[in-house]
Amino acid sequence: MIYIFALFLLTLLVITAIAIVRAEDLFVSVILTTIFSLLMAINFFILDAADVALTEAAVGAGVTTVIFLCALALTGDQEKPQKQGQKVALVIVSILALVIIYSTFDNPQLGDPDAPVHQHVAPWYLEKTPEYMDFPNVVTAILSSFRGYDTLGEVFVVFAACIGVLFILGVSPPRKAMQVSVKKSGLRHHLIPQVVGRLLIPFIVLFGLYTQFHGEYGPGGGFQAGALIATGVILFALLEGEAEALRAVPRRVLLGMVVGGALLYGSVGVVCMLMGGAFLDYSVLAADPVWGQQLGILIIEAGVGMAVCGALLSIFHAFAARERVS
Amino acid sequence: MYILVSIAILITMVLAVVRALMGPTVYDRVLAVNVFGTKTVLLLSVIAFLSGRPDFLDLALAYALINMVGILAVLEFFQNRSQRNAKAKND
Amino acid sequence: MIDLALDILSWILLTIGGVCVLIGGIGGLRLPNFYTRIHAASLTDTMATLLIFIGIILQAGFTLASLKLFAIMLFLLLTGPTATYALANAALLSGLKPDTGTAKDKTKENAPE
Amino acid sequence: MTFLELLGYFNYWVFAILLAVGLYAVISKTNLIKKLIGLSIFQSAVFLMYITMDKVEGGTAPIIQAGVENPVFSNPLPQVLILTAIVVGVSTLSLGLAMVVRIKECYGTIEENEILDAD
Repeated sequence: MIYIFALFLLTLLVITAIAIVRAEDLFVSVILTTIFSLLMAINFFILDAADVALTEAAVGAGVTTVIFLCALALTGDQEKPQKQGQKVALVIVSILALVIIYSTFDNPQLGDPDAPVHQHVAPWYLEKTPEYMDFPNVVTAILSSFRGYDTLGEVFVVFAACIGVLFILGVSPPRKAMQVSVKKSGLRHHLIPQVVGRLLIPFIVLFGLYTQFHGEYGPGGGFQAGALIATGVILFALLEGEAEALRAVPRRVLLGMVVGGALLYGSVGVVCMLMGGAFLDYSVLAADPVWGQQLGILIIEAGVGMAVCGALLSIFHAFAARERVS
Repeated sequence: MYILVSIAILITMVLAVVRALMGPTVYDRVLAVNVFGTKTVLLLSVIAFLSGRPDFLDLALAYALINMVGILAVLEFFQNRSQRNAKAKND
Repeated sequence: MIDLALDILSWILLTIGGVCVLIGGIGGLRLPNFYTRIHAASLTDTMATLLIFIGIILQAGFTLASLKLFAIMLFLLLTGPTATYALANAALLSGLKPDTGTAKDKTKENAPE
Repeated sequence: MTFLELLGYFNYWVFAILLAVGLYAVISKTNLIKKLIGLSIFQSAVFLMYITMDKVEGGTAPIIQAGVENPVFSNPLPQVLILTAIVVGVSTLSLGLAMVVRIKECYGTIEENEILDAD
């Protein structure tokens, strides 16, 4: 039954994607991207990937839209129609799609338990997680312990992307921005959104912390929590103006979070080595290996959360600061 | 029972997408996105019960909390754009 | 006995909720302009949400899940109408005129809130 | 091959079509932001394919429940890969947007052909 829902939703996904590409107003494209992200999240949920769906929800509903809109405010939101080259591109792309569709008939069907993917390491992970870590969420266990190197790399990619954005757009706003009179920023004169928004912000941050520390037992973890808390602060920035948000969470705190989070992750690995284990082998952190694993995972998830939250907020502030200057 | 409700929600989602694609004004589109977001939360809750894992309601909770952020961002962007346009006209 | 009564009650609530969702969806598509479509949206945002969630809570009983459902319902009831209100306000401020002469009434209604 | 068996491939077809749509936006649109949107659709298509691979018939999300006998779980490994990729995708996307913003400031336009003309 639920597959038929998925059928519906996937068809909608295709229609939305085509509409996104066809829309000439970039603003409309960005609005439709929100629907696209919602549909992706439901599909992930139907395909039994609760953690991935939560990540898509945390990132796609707030952060992506806001960053896109900030960029649009700086670049203009009308696309110029172009004449040539479309037909050739269409033909090439359709041939590509047909080739891929032809090749999918060799793939295992959806839900086939004998597919090659399910034969390799995954059963071992599922079997060993209760023994090594003694908590139910296998995704968190793989993310932070079995494949800890991978996640360390991803955190450094987020870190590098944040540094790149700050390099391109400037860490602190130029002097000119200070002289610009403080405009009536935010949605301050919209009374109702402001009251409701203020009411919601603590709950969003609380829910983010819940996701962070409940990640071992349910869907959640550092990545989702970082994005959720960043969304809460962005909501504050939308309601009270970006300057107020910077006063509440200053830029150097954000940078400290990015650097500190990445450092925390790496240093846990080094501590493991100093205590006689391998890099990121948390079993040596405590007398009981299971406790050691749990402690290590708790610390590195906190590091991931800090790094992601700091990076997303730094990026948002970098875009918003540009907006004030121009 | 849950299946009937979720089919109703699905149909409404389709209608909201149609409105978002047609929508003569931008406000129509944003309204459709808002309706779509609410329906997503409903559908996720119903599916969580349909598949017998009600502990996965976290996802619906996340959407219920942060759906408004996108809408408010769009509104603020709009406000700034109309201000900019007015300024450009005055210059 | 009580179980059966609760089941029937929750089925009734879920059915009415589903019907409300459908009506709202059709209204959102069929009504002529933006300000009328808001009515359809508000039907699905508030009435349907309330009915469907209470229906599910009755089925779930007193568990952590029903607490979460209640929280979701509360947040939806808070955010949905707020977003719609902000949207309508922005549309009115930017000069999107309602087709009939009710613009003044609308601002008056919104002002004291 | 029955109709239901064909439906088992539907997710892959959607993946292929989304891939094509994203690629079309990247190669045929001249607007740089539209190219980035196309790139993110392309990225989502890849996410969808990975998550399609993890599904097991009759399975549930890989969070072990107490008291369920012989549980079937979907494959957790693709989920881990995609979970991190989503967040990384947003940060790299914003890096691209930052570059577009700088290009707009230097050239006054974000249309690719006009930038090439200006050079």
